[in-house]
Amino acid sequence: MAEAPEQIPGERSARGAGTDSSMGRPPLSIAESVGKGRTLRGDAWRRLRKNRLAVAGLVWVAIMVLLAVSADLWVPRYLGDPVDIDTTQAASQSLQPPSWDHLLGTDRMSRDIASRIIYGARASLLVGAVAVGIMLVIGLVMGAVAAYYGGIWDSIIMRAADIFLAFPYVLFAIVLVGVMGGGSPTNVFLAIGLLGWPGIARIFRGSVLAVRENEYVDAARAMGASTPRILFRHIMPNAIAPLVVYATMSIGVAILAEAALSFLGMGVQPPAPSWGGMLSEARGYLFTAPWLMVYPGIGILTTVLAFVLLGDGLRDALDVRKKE
Amino acid sequence: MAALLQVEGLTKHFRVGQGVILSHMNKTVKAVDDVSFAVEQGETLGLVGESGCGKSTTGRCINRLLEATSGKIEFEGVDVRRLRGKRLRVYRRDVQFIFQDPYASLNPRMTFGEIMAEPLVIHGFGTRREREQRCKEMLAVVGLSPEHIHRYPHEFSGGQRQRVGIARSLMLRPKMIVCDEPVSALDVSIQAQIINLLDELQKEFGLTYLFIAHDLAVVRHICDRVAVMYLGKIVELGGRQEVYSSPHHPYTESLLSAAPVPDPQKQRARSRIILRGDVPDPMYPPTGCRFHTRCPIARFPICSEEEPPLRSVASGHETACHFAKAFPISAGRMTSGDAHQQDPFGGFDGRPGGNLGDFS
Amino acid sequence: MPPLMEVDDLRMHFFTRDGVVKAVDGVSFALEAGQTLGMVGESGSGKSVTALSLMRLVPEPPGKVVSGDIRFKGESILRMSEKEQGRLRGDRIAMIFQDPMTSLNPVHRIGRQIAEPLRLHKGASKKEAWGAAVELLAQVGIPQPAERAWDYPHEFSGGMRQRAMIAMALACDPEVLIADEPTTALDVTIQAQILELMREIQARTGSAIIMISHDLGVVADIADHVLVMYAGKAVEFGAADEVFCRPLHPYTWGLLESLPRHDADDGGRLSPIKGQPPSLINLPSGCAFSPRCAYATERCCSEAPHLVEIDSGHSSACHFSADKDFLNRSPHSATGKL
Amino acid sequence: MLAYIARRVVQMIPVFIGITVILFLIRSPAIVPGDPVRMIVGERAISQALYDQVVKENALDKPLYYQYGRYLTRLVQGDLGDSYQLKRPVTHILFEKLPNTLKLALVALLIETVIGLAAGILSAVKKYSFWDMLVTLSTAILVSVPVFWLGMGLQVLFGVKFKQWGLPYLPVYDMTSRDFSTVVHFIMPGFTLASASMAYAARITRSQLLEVMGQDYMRTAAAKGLSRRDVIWKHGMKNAMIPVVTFLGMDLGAMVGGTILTEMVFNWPGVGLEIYNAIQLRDWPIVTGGVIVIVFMVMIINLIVDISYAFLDPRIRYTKAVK
Amino acid sequence: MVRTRKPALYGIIPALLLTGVLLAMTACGQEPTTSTTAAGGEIQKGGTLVYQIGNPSFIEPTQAFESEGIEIVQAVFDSLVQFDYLTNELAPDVAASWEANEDASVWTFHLSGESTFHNGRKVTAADFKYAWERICDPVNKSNISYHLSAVKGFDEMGEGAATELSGVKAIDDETLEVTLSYGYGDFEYVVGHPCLCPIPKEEVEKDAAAFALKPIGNGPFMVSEPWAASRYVRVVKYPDYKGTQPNIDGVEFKIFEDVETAYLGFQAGSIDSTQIPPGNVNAAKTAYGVSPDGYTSNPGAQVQLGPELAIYYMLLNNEAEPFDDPDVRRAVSLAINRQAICDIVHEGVRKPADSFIPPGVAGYVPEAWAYSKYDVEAAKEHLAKAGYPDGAGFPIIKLSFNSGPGHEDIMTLVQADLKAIGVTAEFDVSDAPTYWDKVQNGNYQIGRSGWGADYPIIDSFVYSNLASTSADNFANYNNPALDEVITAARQIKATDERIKKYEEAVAMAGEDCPVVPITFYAHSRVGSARLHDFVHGGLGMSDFVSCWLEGAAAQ
Repeated sequence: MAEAPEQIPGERSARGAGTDSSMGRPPLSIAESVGKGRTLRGDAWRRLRKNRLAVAGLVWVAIMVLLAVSADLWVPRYLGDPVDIDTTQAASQSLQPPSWDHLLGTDRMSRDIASRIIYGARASLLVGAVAVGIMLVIGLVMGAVAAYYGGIWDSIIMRAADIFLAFPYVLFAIVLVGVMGGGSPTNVFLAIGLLGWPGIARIFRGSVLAVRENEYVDAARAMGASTPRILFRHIMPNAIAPLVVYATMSIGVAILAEAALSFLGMGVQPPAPSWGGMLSEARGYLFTAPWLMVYPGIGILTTVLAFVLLGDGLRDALDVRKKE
Repeated sequence: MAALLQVEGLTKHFRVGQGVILSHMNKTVKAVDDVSFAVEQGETLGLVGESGCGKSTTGRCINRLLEATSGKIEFEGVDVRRLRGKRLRVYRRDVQFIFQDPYASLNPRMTFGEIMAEPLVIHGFGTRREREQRCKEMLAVVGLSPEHIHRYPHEFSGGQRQRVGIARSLMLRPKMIVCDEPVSALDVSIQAQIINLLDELQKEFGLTYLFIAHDLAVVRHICDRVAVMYLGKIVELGGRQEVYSSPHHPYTESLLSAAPVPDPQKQRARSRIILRGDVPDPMYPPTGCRFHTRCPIARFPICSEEEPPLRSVASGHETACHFAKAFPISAGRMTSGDAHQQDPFGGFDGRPGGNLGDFS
Repeated sequence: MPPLMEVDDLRMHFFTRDGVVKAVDGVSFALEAGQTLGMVGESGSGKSVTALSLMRLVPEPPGKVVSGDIRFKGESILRMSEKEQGRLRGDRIAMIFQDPMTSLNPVHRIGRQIAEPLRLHKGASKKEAWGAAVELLAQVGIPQPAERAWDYPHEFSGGMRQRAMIAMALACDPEVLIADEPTTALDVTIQAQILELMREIQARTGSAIIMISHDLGVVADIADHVLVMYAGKAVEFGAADEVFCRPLHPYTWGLLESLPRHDADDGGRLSPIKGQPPSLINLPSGCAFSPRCAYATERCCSEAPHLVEIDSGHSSACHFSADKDFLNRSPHSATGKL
Repeated sequence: MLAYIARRVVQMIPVFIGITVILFLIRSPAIVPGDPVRMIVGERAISQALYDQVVKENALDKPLYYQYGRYLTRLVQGDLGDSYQLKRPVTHILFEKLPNTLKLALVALLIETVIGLAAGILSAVKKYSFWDMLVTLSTAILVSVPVFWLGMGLQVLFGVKFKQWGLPYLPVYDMTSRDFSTVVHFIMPGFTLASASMAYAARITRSQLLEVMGQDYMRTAAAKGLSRRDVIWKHGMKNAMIPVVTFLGMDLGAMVGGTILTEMVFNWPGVGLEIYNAIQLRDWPIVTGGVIVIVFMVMIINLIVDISYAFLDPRIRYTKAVK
Repeated sequence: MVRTRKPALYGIIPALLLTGVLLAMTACGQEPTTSTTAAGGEIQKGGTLVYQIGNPSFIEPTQAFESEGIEIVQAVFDSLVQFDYLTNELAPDVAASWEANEDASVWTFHLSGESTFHNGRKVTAADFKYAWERICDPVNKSNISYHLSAVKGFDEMGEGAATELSGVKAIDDETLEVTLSYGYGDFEYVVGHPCLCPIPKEEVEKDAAAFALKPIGNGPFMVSEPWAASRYVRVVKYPDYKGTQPNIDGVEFKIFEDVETAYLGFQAGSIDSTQIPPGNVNAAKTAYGVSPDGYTSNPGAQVQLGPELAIYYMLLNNEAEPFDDPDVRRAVSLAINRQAICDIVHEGVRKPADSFIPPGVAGYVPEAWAYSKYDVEAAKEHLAKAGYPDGAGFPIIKLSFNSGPGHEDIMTLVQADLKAIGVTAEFDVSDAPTYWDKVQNGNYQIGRSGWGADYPIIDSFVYSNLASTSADNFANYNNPALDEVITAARQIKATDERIKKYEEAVAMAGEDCPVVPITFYAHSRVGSARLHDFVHGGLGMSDFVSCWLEGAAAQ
């Protein structure tokens, strides 16, 4: 609705813009008035860049995402198909140790492990992202409603969160996937997402409540700002920082959870490659073909570690107390 | 002519949660209890008192940041407490707020320009360019460079931020501004700059201020009339001159006496009243006169039994003390030496003369 | 005989990632037994860091004393071993902090916290120390001290906490009591009680007090000597009456002129110091106050003044403090206050 | 204090009811596909008469709310029903396994506390030193490593390889033997189960201690003349430990529920493994019963933690009791 | 007969544990090896053998239905007859002799009268009647009652209409007469199942719960302490046992949830006999030496890779398109590279199936099913014949199976093979109960199954899987002509004749290719270096009586 803007009130006297005010106060000189305004986000980014571990995490995440996204373009051609097998050749190509032909070796089904790890990264990152997306959507809505409306809504939502938090995470994820009938990635997303929302809701609620105490929120209300404006312009942007950290860490946790479920045979189903599934297959080859166990494990470890380090770095970078 | 702002019997209760699931066990704190005053067009009314006396709550109730429990607030004859929707927004355009903490009152993720333009955006004034123009002008008015429009609050000192806070409150050309301790977070030299700025802006724009502060000197400097609050009540209300030079309420007098002056010679010569004990817990205010537990002259049962009403003691000068007239000011006055003899360390048990006084 | 406490051109710098913060950059004063020294200045002027330096409580790193000396009864504190410093702290020199809310350990009983210095320095038994703590609580005016000693800090009001802090500082009868903004967090009526208490204690024990405050009124009330600080430097030092009534430094003038008064009408307009305090990382060359000084000359911008004794016992760090004409231009002389 | 405990207990009730509702629904035919009668009797062919009898015995013909009421009533009486597969009361089956899980969790808690706290204190006291870096990095790795991978790796290395190399080794295989309760059997599973928690404990200890070290009262303590060591131990530790102890307590609950993977890798006969096997067999009474038992224990542990928290922190202990 | 599919096993490493649960006789081809000591030396007495088993659900005969439980029952109880571990030949046990009437519908067993329970009481015919009725009593919800489904009165009892099996009569203490509902020449084998043993009524009535944890039997070993759930079952030799006394003092059945962990324990030296987890067979062969007969473990020849009497096969839903067309079924069967499956998944231990009947079962004819070979070209031809040249127009089909790495690997290869003839198959994986639900309800296109006989008779394979009246005919194969042949065969009393008739039936079915045989099972076990003459038979049962432990007595 494009309403014609009203005239700015009280435009009584034409005051020279930019010139000295009628009160004859010259603008104050500010020592650091050189250069453009430094945004908080810019500051955070600068602090993040100084944290070597966090940068390493970021780079690793980026590499993994890149590999996962671009996999279809080159992996099957150069490394071998992660799923398809030529059964007449398979026996002779089975369980090859790492070599120039197969950088990380082959599995029992003669498939290239490097290829499967890259496709496994795709599954892991997808599960991580979607599951965290689901928990963010539910958690944000629940948290915002609880914090902003308070009262009975707050009680109901927080009790519900308590109920979900009372369930041990791994156990309940396994039970939930078991009930829903394992084998579908959707169920894995849903289970992890459904179990993760209380954490998000709690943090966001706490964060909103804390931000709401700031006087600039009062200031906006005193100006007559509407509730959505206050929520989206003032509260959300300032309350989101801890969530960014939590969500980053949660991706790591979700990847671990997916790996555990796949390891137990309830996650991503073979022949689709997944890291947990590969480890499950590797169990019998701890001595005869240790590379089966080593590389997918390293894949999980490094990727989750990357998210953890990134989360750590973000926490430090976004911590307002650490400014100055 | 009616006053610009008329407050009558304003009361604000806070519930302090203790209940398990239901809130029926909650306690009530009477933060503001039956407060009445008026603010005339163009004047500055000071609201002064110690922490927890309800002065800020009063300011927030007037601006509808808090909903009053009862009482009447009229602005230009309109009942403010009934305003809803658009009319509330119009009211808020007319009555602006300046906050105490220049760090917390500016959204750290918005530039000065965005912060200042926000009132215009909310009320739908001007085009983007016009708004920017206006922000630049207003930055100049409060003594900052117009180039700062793209800068963020964290790059600036408290004083500079407070200028932006003031500029923001002026964007809509309000009729009245509620200033909630606008200078108490600032250093002396900066405080003086801001006080002068407020002074000048009032003249320039014909503003009316409700000025809330705990610093007696600042209030005396900037206000035309002063209301002294204690435990949610106004205990004395009058012109600046009258209240400061001839206070009628023992609390006002104690307060003035307790605040030292930056002049050693004068300070040595001043008489001192050292009040006993602490301010009682507002959840359990004393009966009768709320000040009687600490009052240097409360010697009569009436003090603990009957609540003194705000009575006129001179033209435009009211006070809420049973003995405001019976005791000349000097009679209630004690030197510090006297205080020691009577009660060496200020009587911390808080039960003077066996009067009750349930505080802890 | 050397003075009780002597600070000689103390410079305490902080070495941070963003640069060197010259928090204290040339502070000198001397303190005799029974004296009260008031230290005033705006936030960031280095008064608290000075006080902490006296106690050797500045975390090092990032802090570092780059030059100067602190002497207690002629003995350099800086050159003492950590153990010796520890013996001094809390015993001979004690300190009270600004925020009584956070300065008391929330999980220990008040009595224990007060008794602790006695146990540490005087080798008192638990029982003796507790008894002494109750005694001390009584001395600082806590009613029913025997019972209240069992309380935790959160059960005390703000004023009572500050009294407890004072009791703690007094436990070992210190010769120097450093009070860092002891009343800033308190209401004015409570402030009056605390100041009264400190005066009382000094009269009784004869210890020296260093009172740090941004409130000129508080300093005027309690101090007999005043040190004015600006940007880490001492700019004026002298007897309280001298500094308040015949200030020598333009910054002191500015401070006094900025201050509204509640005891008299001030003519409607204040004369603030213009501008902002400088960044301690990037101090202006010459006199640190020169950018804000209405009387600054070119010399002020290039040459840093030193604290020089102008009258007996009254020193100032301004190139022109000895200049009578210059002093006549002060607002104090104009309003006839001089 | 009593009121505080009472309030906490009362607050548990709706949560517990919510949990039972979820678990009831999980095992009810409304959610789970399949004929519940078939699950109960197994796959053999049965007559209609027997079928009807099973329906009646299990109130499957009654509405859902009635079934829930029946379920809850029995639950409160300690009856979790009979296992479909093993045809024995679920409580018997679970209580055979529960001690093993608890023992493992307690050992893990011990490992977590000792190593986690020591590492956390070390890295806080020697902030930004090599040790701090080491602790920071190794805790990050520990929270990132999949427990089952860690468990397998430990077994291969310390169990088999060490033995092959003639080094002192740890038993990995005979958890089920008679001497199963000896300490050495607990080391690797305990460490595996504690791995992530240990890292979190170290991190929390570090951040709490650092936070506490920045507090004003620490400066007060130093001003009294206490040495840095005494300041940290006498004044810092108790304050820093309050949240740490809370975490440890909560974590014990989490570990009781998180033993599945560890139990699986180490073939540890605990509740987690039992639940996992039951999921495979769709033996819902064991699954939901096991979850209920674990959740109930977690809640009890959390309650104890809350109460002990109040004992540790005087601010909580008295605030409500003043008037 | 037990469809090899039940419990816990399927979760983790199903294919391996599948090897169990078979009992019966076999057959031809197995030259009984002389079981003297291979590594030389005298038979030594004493010692406790540590034996890996999965976690059993039950260890008492009324309920035991998985291999791990049955193995314990086998050690603790003796049935009417027994099978030789190596030859699978039928031999007397509690029954000294037996005979049947003309159409094999009434059987009379004469007990030797020597067998006693571990509580000292003599075993009588009534104890068998009691035990069998206990199995059939619906109150007990036993999973193994189907063994007795041929007995007269079985249905009445199952429905709750009768409280006893009318067909079972204890004529006197030493004579048991069994009347069947129909002629069943193989019944003498059925009663060799370990779980159809006698049960001492007085012990059960004293404390049924205690009996479940510490069953009291009549076999060579007695349970020495109550079953420690998830940990172990310990048995010691029964001193008053009248049959051959074991050389060892006892067996500790150590319970492992998974074979990997057990194998770690074996490698570390604390287990005497365990399965070999997948992927370790070749290494184990090198390290421990291969048993020449595949069944007997002796030092230096410890790896037992003998075939078992079981088959792994694909189910095709014969009732639904497109598998209602025999040519499509033939194409699928011809397309599968069975050798690759054996080599890759089973490390060459198992053999490609060339018939529906595994070798070792009397009646096995090599290459009886012509389509059970790998011939891509022929497969394509049949596909084209069915109207799908090169798979054109062939719908995308669902390949259903229960989760578990073993099946996944096999199905991955099957999927690849089908792709090679132009058939696209998508995985449809579910947990075991859900999967079997689907299969039972005909709600699938291609599935998988495994079948092992409880007693090594050809009927167990033919009737159950191929007869239209069988509840286990999940392929929904319906061939009335075949049904007639099977019915006729069952009533033939003479063994050789009977088998001939069954061979005829197998050949008939082979032409229709209703299911697709994939592999014949073989076990992969390994014994410790101190273990001598330890036999793990083709029926999945271990002989604890004739083995002995070197140096055990000295310990």
